[in-house]
Order: sequence, then structure tokens, then C-alpha cells
Amino acid sequence: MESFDFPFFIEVLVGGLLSGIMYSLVAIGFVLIYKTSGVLNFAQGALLLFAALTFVSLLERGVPFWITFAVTLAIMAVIGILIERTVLRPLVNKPPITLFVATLGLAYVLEGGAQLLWGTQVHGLDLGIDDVPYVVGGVFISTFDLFAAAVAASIVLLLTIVFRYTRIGLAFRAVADDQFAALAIGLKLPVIWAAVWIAAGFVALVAGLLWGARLGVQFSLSLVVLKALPVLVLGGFDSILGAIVGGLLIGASEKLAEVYLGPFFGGGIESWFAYVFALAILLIRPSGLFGQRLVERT
Amino acid sequence: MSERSDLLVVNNLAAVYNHAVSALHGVSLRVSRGEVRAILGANGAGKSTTLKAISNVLSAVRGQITAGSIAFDGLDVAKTKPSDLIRAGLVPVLEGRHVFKSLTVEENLNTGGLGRGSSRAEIASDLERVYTLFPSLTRKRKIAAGLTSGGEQQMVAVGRALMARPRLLVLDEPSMGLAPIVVQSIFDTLRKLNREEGLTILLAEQNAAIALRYASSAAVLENGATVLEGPADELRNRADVREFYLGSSIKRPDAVQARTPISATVVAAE
Amino acid sequence: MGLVSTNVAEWGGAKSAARSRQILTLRGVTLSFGGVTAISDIDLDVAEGEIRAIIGPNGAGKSSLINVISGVYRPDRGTIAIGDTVFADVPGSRVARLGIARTYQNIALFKGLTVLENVETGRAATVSSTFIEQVIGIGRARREEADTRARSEAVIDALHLTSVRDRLVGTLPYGVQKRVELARALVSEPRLLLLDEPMAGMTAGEKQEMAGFVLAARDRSNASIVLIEHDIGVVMGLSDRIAVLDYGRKIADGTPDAVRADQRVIDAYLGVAHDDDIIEESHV
Amino acid sequence: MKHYGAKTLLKGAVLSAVAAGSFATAAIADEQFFPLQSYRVGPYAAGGTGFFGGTIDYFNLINTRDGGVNGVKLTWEEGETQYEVERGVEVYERLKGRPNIAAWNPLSVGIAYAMIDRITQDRVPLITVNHGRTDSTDGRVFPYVFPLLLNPYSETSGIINYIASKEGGEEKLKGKKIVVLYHGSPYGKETIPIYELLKEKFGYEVQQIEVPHPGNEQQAQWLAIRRYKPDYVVLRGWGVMNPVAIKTAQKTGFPVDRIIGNVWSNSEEDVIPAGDAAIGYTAITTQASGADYPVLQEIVKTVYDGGKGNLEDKKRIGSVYHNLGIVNGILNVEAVRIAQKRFGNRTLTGDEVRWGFEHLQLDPKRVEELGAKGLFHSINVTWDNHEGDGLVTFQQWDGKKWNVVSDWIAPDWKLLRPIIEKSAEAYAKEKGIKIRTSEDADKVTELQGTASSAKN
Amino acid sequence: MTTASIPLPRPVSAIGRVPTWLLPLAVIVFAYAGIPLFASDYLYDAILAPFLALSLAAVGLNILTGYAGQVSLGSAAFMAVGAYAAYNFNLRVEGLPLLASIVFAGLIASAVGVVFGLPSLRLKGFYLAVSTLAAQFFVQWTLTKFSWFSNYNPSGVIDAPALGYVFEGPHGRYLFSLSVVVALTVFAARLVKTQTGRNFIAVRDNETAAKISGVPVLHTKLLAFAISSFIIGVAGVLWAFAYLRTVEPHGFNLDRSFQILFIIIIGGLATIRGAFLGAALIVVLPLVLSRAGTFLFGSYFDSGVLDMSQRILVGALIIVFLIAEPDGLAALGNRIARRLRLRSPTN
Repeated sequence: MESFDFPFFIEVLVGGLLSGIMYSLVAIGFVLIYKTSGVLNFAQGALLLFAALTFVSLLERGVPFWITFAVTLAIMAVIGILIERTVLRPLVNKPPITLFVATLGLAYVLEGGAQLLWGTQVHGLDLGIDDVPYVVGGVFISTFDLFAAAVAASIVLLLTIVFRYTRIGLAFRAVADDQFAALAIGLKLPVIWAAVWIAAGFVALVAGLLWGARLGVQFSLSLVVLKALPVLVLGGFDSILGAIVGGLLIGASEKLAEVYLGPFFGGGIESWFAYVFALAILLIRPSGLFGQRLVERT
Repeated sequence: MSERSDLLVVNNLAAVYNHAVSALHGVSLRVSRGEVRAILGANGAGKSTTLKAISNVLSAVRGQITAGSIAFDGLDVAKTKPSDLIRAGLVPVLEGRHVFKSLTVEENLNTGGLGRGSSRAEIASDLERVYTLFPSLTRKRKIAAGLTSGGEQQMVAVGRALMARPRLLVLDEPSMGLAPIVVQSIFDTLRKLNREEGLTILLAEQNAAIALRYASSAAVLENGATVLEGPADELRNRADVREFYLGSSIKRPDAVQARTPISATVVAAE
Repeated sequence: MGLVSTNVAEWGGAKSAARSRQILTLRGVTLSFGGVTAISDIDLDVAEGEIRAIIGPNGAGKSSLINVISGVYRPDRGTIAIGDTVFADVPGSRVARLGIARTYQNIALFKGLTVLENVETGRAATVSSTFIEQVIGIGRARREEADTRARSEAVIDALHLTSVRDRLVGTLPYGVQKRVELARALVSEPRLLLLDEPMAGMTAGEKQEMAGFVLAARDRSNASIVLIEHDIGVVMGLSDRIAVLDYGRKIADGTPDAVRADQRVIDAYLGVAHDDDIIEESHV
Repeated sequence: MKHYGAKTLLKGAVLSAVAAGSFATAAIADEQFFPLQSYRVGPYAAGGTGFFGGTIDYFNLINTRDGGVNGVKLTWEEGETQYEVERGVEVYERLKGRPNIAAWNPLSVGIAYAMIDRITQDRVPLITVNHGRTDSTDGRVFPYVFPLLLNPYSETSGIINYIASKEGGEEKLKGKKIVVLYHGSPYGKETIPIYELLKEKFGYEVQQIEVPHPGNEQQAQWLAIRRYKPDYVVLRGWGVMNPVAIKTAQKTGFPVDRIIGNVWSNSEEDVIPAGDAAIGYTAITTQASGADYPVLQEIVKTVYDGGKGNLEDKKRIGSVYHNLGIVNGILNVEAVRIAQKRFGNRTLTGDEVRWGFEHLQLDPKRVEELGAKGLFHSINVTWDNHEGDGLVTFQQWDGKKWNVVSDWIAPDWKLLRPIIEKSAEAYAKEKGIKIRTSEDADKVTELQGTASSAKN
Repeated sequence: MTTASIPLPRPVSAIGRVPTWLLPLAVIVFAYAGIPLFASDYLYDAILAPFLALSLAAVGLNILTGYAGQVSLGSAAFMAVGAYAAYNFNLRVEGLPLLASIVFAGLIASAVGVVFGLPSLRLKGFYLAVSTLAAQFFVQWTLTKFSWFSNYNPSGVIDAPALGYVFEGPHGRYLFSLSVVVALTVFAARLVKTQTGRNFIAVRDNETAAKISGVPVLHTKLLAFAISSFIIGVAGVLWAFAYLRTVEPHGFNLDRSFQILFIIIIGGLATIRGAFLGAALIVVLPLVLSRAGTFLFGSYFDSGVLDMSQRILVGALIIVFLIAEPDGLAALGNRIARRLRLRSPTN
């Protein structure tokens, strides 16, 4: 039995927390849609793939970085508006499971469309961030992950400000609270939904770029949703803060488990550990750590 | 009653839910400028459906107008988006209040201004007016609306509607589930708005006694169709109205939870 | 006084059985949600065969009280005795076996089932056969199914629901759904029946019919009934004793006449007798 | 034929009728049909497009340049599988009734497994180049399955031999630490026992670490690797797992030139997404990359310049998967050619082509004649050795292309053969298969058409 | 088969009352006697075999999700458990009849289902749905990780045993699948009409009211998981033994779970025939599309382009279908039947 290697523990922990942030980035896209329209949008992964593939394909055709970014964002906005028009609006008031299945269909369309448009080739994506690890007290910390964490933090900050202090934010929250009432008092639901999908598209683009830089831009990018789902279960489907905290918890616990518990099971437990961990927490708190409980008397 | 003074004209309206369940077939009524008009009827008579049709939110509860017309100040309601109706001055207060429970009282009121597209300055001054009308809300402005009492929630709902600067306020069962004294206070406020500011009001009430006391005229619905329309005094003294709508409510100081089967399923679905 | 209330009063008055046993005893029951107190320190007694009304403004805690008795909510403090068994919180899963049945303020029927099937579900607690026996349809399962069917049909007939027996409940008018709920409660032959606004939204005629069913239920099996109702006419006519709640506290408890005269009740709930003006006017 | 068309009228009637119509014409000419269960969509599309593109390009070359194999035209039809087993099976069931089928080439372990019983019954060869079931190397038990060039065990042995040569000899392996990072799938697990076995022989230490499918998150695994401080990491990856492994290695400070990729971690698609982190990464291969070989030049000249090239992106000509596809095409075509020597220059039955594969012996001289010198080394398939003892080489990524960094290396077949035989015999026992002799192998069904269509 | 099984209205037709069992019986008779008259190997092995296995899985999932209201995304995992359990029973217990292996496999799947159903006692909706993914990943990991399950096959792949008797060959395997599917479907159809079935729906429609009415809610939920997993487990056996005949754990992946969910949503929740209608659509549609695509455009585009277009089309059709008929094919059938009845003269 070797003695406990504390710096190594810290390294695993930090690595886990930073990975967790990457999960959070994907989870936030889910939260935005779920909060305002009650839809568990499984197509978020496909959106992410679409955004990253579009971005990298434009870049490879020699378009400058920021123009590419702007064009991709515009394309994502158009897709967001289209989704609102063709999927969400006709299915308003349908049971959640119907909407969920519709987003599975949507994922097919987006994945197929992305690859039809840009091909099935694997692309590398270089965001210009050298991933040479920092060494702090013998602990390796990835520069790229730090950068990703900073981006995630900025997005959360931005969203919080928008939700808290702007008119569209107030409208978002009203729609999230009571759709029918929001409609009746004259809020333009289609506009708000379209805005939310655009926001989700923006988050998908950012997440897609960061994940794309890590994995390469290819079909498997859409599978990162599977990393986000336990985060959502843990943090609550409707809480941005939950998505962040959930991501950190899942990331850290999953890495620690893989390193310290994995050997007892023969490794590879990461594939299900996050789900089981989230489940265990949920049994104590059935609507997630930050999920909205009904604020109501009697 | 001249055509010109009519702010709202509902003509022979028919509506169904889920493409099949008939809810209305032949509802007609008029609301003149400056009056308080009541729609009376038992549960399931079609009051709530009529009001939802008037605000053009029927489609959101899987309903659909199949015949007839609704005109608000010359506007074809069925062809006007709910948000445009609000901007034109037709503002509903929904059955069951539907306040935004997780938003504070003041945020709730602000959303009313958003719906109309008010400027910040307009919102600020409208807010003052609502607090003046409902002083008890002032203390609760930072509290989540879901945590306030039923009466306060009704005030929030009415206040939120007032933030949209309505010309016609449409209220669905404002007395529902409220203690008699709260009902009285809300109706007093409504009467004040009507008398002092000339606000036109259309309200559906199952509590016929209180409705007929505050309204100037009323329409009676039965089984999805208008069966009677006339001044409140007249209706109040008709034997059949008393038999059917005032009879059991004679000693009935409190309103009864009124839900049409359809809205009951809607509430359950939420 | 209106026609209905008078009739109801007559039926109610006919009942004068001596109250023998306590079927329900609440002591110091307190419940709060996230810091907001819904009911506070409530004592309540219900005797066998008694019709016990609870009135009060919306949000006063009436429904919360019913929910505590039927094990939907867990009280923070206090005890609930059902017969001789004392609970800190009533286990919802055992409520039916304890002989308690109830209806709901917002109809809680099973939309995907027919009227008959909804009523049959009221017998669920009595079923002891396994699903395999039921699928094969032998012995015990067959007897139980036949028994359930017979009793359900009987209640359906008694509540005049025969014509809608095979309809999905979701497609029925509100008043009829309320009756189906009552049927589902009655089919379990409860000794304590909790009715949460059973007549809400009904026309005068329907209320009269419903009141008849409630009384018949009591008289047939000597069940005790706890009733939440807003129609004061109905409440006064139907109940033996009335408890009045306001802001989660009990402010009065007694016979209908005593409660009606109680100043605190008038202030908190009934209000100034405006409505009587209309009645007086209209009577002239 | 007409009868068959009528039968399927109920489902997709038009299509099967058209298909039935095409049978009629197809049966007349001398043709050899290759059903291709390809995949150009889905997570592994990059491999599918390259591989099937290469095979089709080579077929096109043979048809255009030589007018077929001794006058027998090569035909093929693709059925998209998305690398999913049941779609592969559907394509099999759909195309198995076609006349003149030469061989199946699914390039998918899962699909191959699902087809073993079916092709054995239908008596058509199944080619699983560089992958598949290791024990199907034993032709005594698996008469119709051919894991050509390299089975997973040989591959493992080749990698260990390469590490030994880098260290300066087999004896230097003693005490060396090796980590095998494998994909959490049946494919990934296949070589676990063989690393343990070779450990006994060479005395190295080995730790085998699983990466859960799909492998887009490997922080924990690489931290564990860093703690273990191995001398080498063998990457047994697939798809997205490979670039992530290389990037995460960089992130945790593990030198990339100490990572050795296996045969499914050796393509451009595995390194390009990793960017500069992949410079210096080495991987095993059975075929060199690059377009300088005569056969590739001819493909470019004859096929691509004629507008019939299969790859959309011409930059991929000569890439690892494309070249593997070309080698696969060569092996299939040569098997047909060899079988024709015995059975005549005509359309062959599946079983006759099987005989051709069982005599697929291409020495370096013949390989050179085929214009593939240096592209792959040689192959020597016999009735009981269905792998053919292919040699391997190692290539290193320089950021732009792969460069060969070793000689052709031979795996330790002698060591592996008994294990393979044991496993195959166990399979034979489980399935009640009679172990074949060389006489059995020489008997060939000469009936026209396949077994199943004959049965109807 | 698909054309024949489009549902007619349940209670009445224009002529008069037709017993509700008549149509299903006719379909069964046709499946046994009619289909073999014209079916080809391709129809048996590539269409009917997956159709039957997935229909059965959908019947199972419909019990859980449609009737008892518990959403599960882990169906494929229970199929995998069934398949591997049957394989191991058959392999390791000498002389155990195949049918017994299948029943035991169902029971094992059932037990695993109950374990992964435990969260349903506390969780609802999407929280529960995502939790069932734990089953999906855990089962796949276990079957891959522990070689014992695949009898130490290095790749984790299992081979189907011979079915024996009359069940050899494409037609035999079809008869085998069909018989298993008919038996379990009849069971399921009976079940949902019993008190247990009513309890399922009661729990789905209003859990609190069900509990207070005396429905044993916890027991009922776990029972729903148990029965559903049993049926799905047996469907897994059919998938492995009668369809693919060799499977690996990866074959039971999340996509398969989604596919089964598609089937019940598109077929219609809480209808038995919806499972068959949905399966017919989901199994056959992609095949028809891909073959139509190859036929029409095969000479212009490569199979990848066609397949992606097909993917887009399938996704779009799912959405269009949900918009047009959110209650599923079964409801659509009812509506068409009702309209036909209205048109036909009544006197």
C-alpha cells in the first residue's frame, strides 16, 4: 500500500473540476431551453456539432476568425428561429415527452444536415491556445482548461446579468414561470422562444468550439450531451447555477472515482459513475440541488 | 345603445376544444364604453371559454373558434395576436390569477408593462398608480408573488393588467376562492377605476349576487350560448335568474371554485 | 332562505343519533411550507356519524387540514388519532385501509380510465390477488374482480352515473366528475369521508342532489364526514358542527347557529351582511 | 426470379422488382459481385469513406485498365450501415441473394461477428482485414472467415517487438513499464489476455486502463498514467478517443513519442484533430501511407483523371484508410485471380473464391508486380492460416504526414498459434462445428449462385 | 402485415358490433397462415425479425411508460440483460429447455429492472428518465467488463444457440418470434384490463389520489418496472437469438433505447396496437427511404449523402408526425375509422 500522494490528489481534483466546467457549458444550453419552454432539448448536442462544424469549415476555407465567428453565430440564430417556427410553435402545450421526442427528431435533422453540408471529415480546430500545462507546486494544471473555465464563468456572468437586470431577462423569467399567463399579458412568446434558442445556439457555439478544440470537430461531438445529462439531473434542469455546481461536482467526483475507485472495478467506471452519483444525490434531494421547488402556499 | 359606443362586440361565437369537444355555440354579447358588464352562468356554461376567445388565447389551451366573430374597437380579435390586443388596450386577468409565482410582486407588475411595451418611465409611473390602488402590495413588493395570500395574488393580477393601460379590462372569476371581504375590496377598486377613470370592464362571475351588484349590465350563458342579456337591475329581478343563479347563492358570501371541465384539465395538465 | 338550503336543513335535522365514539381527533396540528405557516396548532374532533364542516377564507388552511388527515402532508407538530390509533403523521399508503376516503378540491380523477374503472380503483386496497392470478382470471382474482365490479356498479347506480359508466372521465362535465370522485370514495365504504368542496361550481339543482348523496352516505353506513364547503347555506343546513379557520388558526367551533353569530367569524370571513341586502331587495 | 419479385411486393415492391430485373441481366455477363456494407455516415464515417473509397478505386482501376480480372468485370453495390450491426445484417439479407457474390468486406467487428454463421451457411468468404475475430485465423474451424494481414494478437506481438527493437533488444524489455489504454468496447478488450501472456515471456510490467466509450474524456486515465510513470503507452483506440488521448497526454505532460498507436489508431483522422500535440506520435500499420506507389499513381491517372474517383477530397488519396482500402482491393482481386487459375476465367462461386483466398500467396515480387512495393509487404494465406502472416511497420506523424520509421517487422506467430487454436477449438465445441482437414478445404461447391438462393 | 394491422375502431362498425378480440385474432391468423404464403428470406430476416423484437420491446416499454407513466431511456439495457441471461442459462445449465432459459432470462431482466426502477419511488419526469440512463451505461459496462457474461469471448460477443425443432431457418425463427410475441402481447393486453392495469393508470394519472384510494403506489411502480423489463428482456432474447444471432453489448446502445421510445410515442402511448404500428413505421420507414433513395438517386450521389438525407427525412417525419398526430398512429387509426363510420350510411 503506497502512502497517500496528496499533490496527486489535488491534481486529480483540479483536473476534475476543470473538466466539470466543460460539462457545465453544455448543460447551460439545456437549462436555457428547459427553463423557458419546459423542453428537454436533446438536440443541444447536435446544435453544438452543427455550430462547430460550420465554424471550422468556414475557417478552413480561409475566412478570418472573427468573421467566421459572426457568420456562424448568425447561422445559429437563423436555426434558432427556424426551430421555434417549425418545431416549438406547432407543438406548444404538448406533453413534455412529445417535445422531448421531437428534439430527438430535431437532432437527426441537425446531425444529418451538418454532415450533408460540411461532410463527415474529421477537422482539427486550433483556437490558438497552447495547452502546455502550468506546474503549480508539482501539480499540473491545463492552460486550455483554465481558459475554458474563464469562458464558462463569463457566460454565466453574462446570462445572470441578462436574466436579472434586463427587460428580455424579466420576460424570460416570466415565460419560464407561467407560459399561459405570459401569453395573456402580451409577452411575445415566439420572439422570446426564438431569443432563447438563439442564446442556446450561442452557448452551443462556444461549447462547440471549446469541445471541438479538445476532441477535434467530428460527429462524436454530439455525444457530449451524455456528459451534460447527469450534471442536469444533479443541478436541476432549470438552474444555471445548478449547472455550474453540478458540473464541478460531477467532474471532480467522476475523476476521483475513476482514479481511486476504478482500479477495484477494473476501470472504465466513468461511463456510469456520474449517473449513479447524481442518482444517489437525487434520492436525497428529488429535484436536484438547485431545481425549482414550487413556491406556493397551501 | 348605438353601435358606435360598443367597445366589444361578440357575435354568435362558437368554439371547440381538441377539434371535437364543443364548448360554445352561439355566444353573443356587447360591451359599451365605460360600462361594467358581467357574464353570468353556471360552471361549464362557457364563460371562461368566451373570455379566452376574447383575448385570443384559446389556441393555447387547444381550443379553436369555429364560427362567429369578435370585434374589439373595430379590430378582428381572431386575427390579432394576443400581444397586439394588449397594445390595443384589451387586457385580460386570467381565471385562477396566474401570477408569476417565482417573480416578486414588483417584477410581476413590471411584466404587465413589458407586455404593452411601456418605456421605463411609463412603467415607473404606472407602478406608483398600482401601489396607490392596492396599498397592501407596497409592503410585499420584494416578496415572491407565490408566497402572498390569494387576495394579494388577485391584486397582483389586476395590477399587472393595469400596468398595460387597458381600455377594456377582462376579468375571469375575480372572486374565485376569496373571502367575502377580500372580494368586496377588489370589486370596490374595480368600481373606482370604472367610475373615476372610465375604465370599461367585462367580468365573468359565477357569484351572480356580487356580479349583479357591481355590474351595470350582464349576459347570461347556459350550455355555451347566450340566453339573456340586459341591465343588471332587470336581471336581478327576474324570477328565473333568481331561481337559477341567485337561488343557492342567497346565503353565499363566498365564491365557489369555478372550473369548467376543460379548464380543469388544463390546470391538471400544468 | 333558498329552496335548497331549506331542504338540506330538513334532512340534516332528521339526524339526531347519539354521538358515541370519536373517529378522528387532532391535537395541536401544525404545518408549514418553507417557513410559511399553513395551519397552526389545530385541535379538531369528529364523532362517529357526524357531519363536520370546515369553513374559512381561501388560504385559511382548510385543504391543508384535509391533506394532513389523509396523509398527503406531514404535519410539523401535533398528533392525529384515527379511531384509537395515534399518528404523528398519517401514512398515506395506509389511509384507505384505515377506512378513510376523500375527494379533492381540484378534481383528482384518473383521466385515462372510464367512470367504472375510476370507481373500481376505489377498491384497490381490498385486492390481494397477484397480477398473474388476475391475468389468468382464476379463483381469488376472479372473485375479487366480480366483487369489485358489483360494488362499483351499485355505487354508480346510486349516484345516477349509470348512463356515463363507460365514458372516459376526462370527457365528462365538471359536476359529473365531482360525482364520480364521490363514487370512488364511497365504494371503499369508508368510516371517515373527507369532502373538499364537493359542490364547488355546481348549479343549485346539482348541489341539492349532491347534498342528498352525502347524507345518504352518512345514514347508510354511519360514516363520519368532514366537509369543506363555501356555500354557507349548504354548510349550515348539512352539518352538525362547524369549525372556522382563518390564517391557519381555528377561530370558532360549534353548532351552525353559534358559528353564524360569532363576531370573529363575521369579521374574518362572512363580512358585513351585504349579500343580505340583495336578498332582502329581491324578496320584496 | 419473377416469382421472387412478386413475393416481396408487399414491402417496397417497386424496388425489389427493379432489383429482380437487374438480376436477370446480371446473370448473363461474366461478373464478380462485391456487396459493400459501407459506412459514410456516423461516428466512424472517416474510416468508412477512406477504406471503401480505396477498395472501389482499385476495382475501378482493374475494370478500366484491365477490363476486369481476366475479362470478368467487377461489380459492387454499397449499402450504408452507419457501422451499426443490424443495418449491416439488413444489407446482408438484402444483397445475399444477388448472383456471383465474391466476398463480403464489412470493416466492422460487430457486423462481421453477426455474419459468421450466415456466410458459413451461404458459403461465401468474409474478409476482415486487420481486425475481426482473432481465432478465425484458424481456417480449420472458420472456413469462410479471413482476418487478412493482421489479427489483433499478431498486432500486439508486433507492437511489443517494435518496443523491444527501440529499446535495443528483447532482453531490454525486462522491467519496462507499459500502459495499454484501450477503448471500452469488445474491440478494445480483445487483446487484454495477450498483453498479459507476453508479459510472462518478456518480463515487462503492464497496466491496462480502460477508456469508456466514446472516449471524449480521459483526464483521469492520463493522471493515473502519469502516476504510474510508464515507459510506453500503447493506444488501442477508435474514433474520437485517439486525438483526445494525444491531447490529454500533452496536457498531463506525457511525451508523445512514447505513445504507440495500434492499427486503428494510425490514421490521419486520429492525429489531425490533435494538432501539434500529435507531432512525434508513432503507430503500427500494415500498409504505408502516401500516394507515391505505382498502383496509386495509376489510380490517380486512370480513375481520378477519368472522373471516376471515389474520394470527394482528393487530398485523402494515399491516406492510411484509403491505402488500406486499396490493399484490401488488391487482396480481393488477387484471390479471384488465383481461384480463376484453377476454376477457369469465368464468374466464380463464393466457395471458389474462398479457395482463392486460401491460396492467396503474394510474395514481395508479386507485390511489386502489382505496383504495391512498399505499400504492403507480402501475404501467405493457407487453408488453415487465414491471416496470412502479414508483416507490419511503424510510422511516425510529423505534423503533415506519416513517415515510416521501422523495417517490416514480423509478429511472433509461433507463440500465438496455439492460443488461437485453443480458442477456435473451444468455439467449435460450443457450436458443434466439425474441424476441417486440408482435404475438406480442397472440396469446392461449384454450383452457380449461392446456397440460400438455391434452397428456395 | 402492416397493412392488415391498421386498427379498426374498437367498439362498433357500421354493420354492428364487432367483438374487440376479432381484429387481433384475424391479425394473428394472418401472421401465422398468411405471411408464410408469400414471405421471402429477406422479409423474414431483415424486416419481420427486427419488427417483432422491437414491437415486443415497445409493448414492454408501453406498460411502463404508457400505462404506468414512468419514462425510461434504458430499454436497450434490459434487452441486453435478457439476451445475455438467456445465453448464459442456455450455456451453463445442462438440459435446460430453451423456453425455460428465456423465461429465466426475463426474470433476471425483471430483477435488474426493479433495481433500476427504485429511483422512481422518489423521482419523476425527466429526472427519472435521465436516471434510467444509469441502467443503460451500467449494464453495458458490466457486460463488457466481466468476460464471464460472454463466456470469455475476447470480444464480448455471444452467439445464439440453435432454436431447435421447427424453429430453424428464416421461417422457423419467424414462427418462434411470432409465438413469443403473441403470447406476451396477449398477456399484456389482459394485464392492462385487470386491477393491476387500472392501478398502473391510476399511478400515472394522479399518484396522490391513487395512493389515498388505496393503490399500493410503490409496489405498483416496481411491478410496472418488473413486468416491463421482463417483456423487454424477452424482446432482447428475440433480438439476439432470432434476429442478429450474434450480439455484442454495444448493440444495445442508447440509440436502441431511443428507437423503442420513438415507437411507443409514434405508435401511441398506452395502446398495445400502437407498439406494433410504431414498430412497423420505425423499422420499415428507413428501409423504404434508403432503398427508394438508392433507386432514385443512387447514380448521382454516394450512399453517405443518401443516408444523411434519409436521416434528415426521418427526423423531420418524426417531428411532422408529432405535430400532426401527437397521440400516435393508434389515435390516427381511430380517427380515420370514426370518419369512415360517419360517412357510411347508418340506416
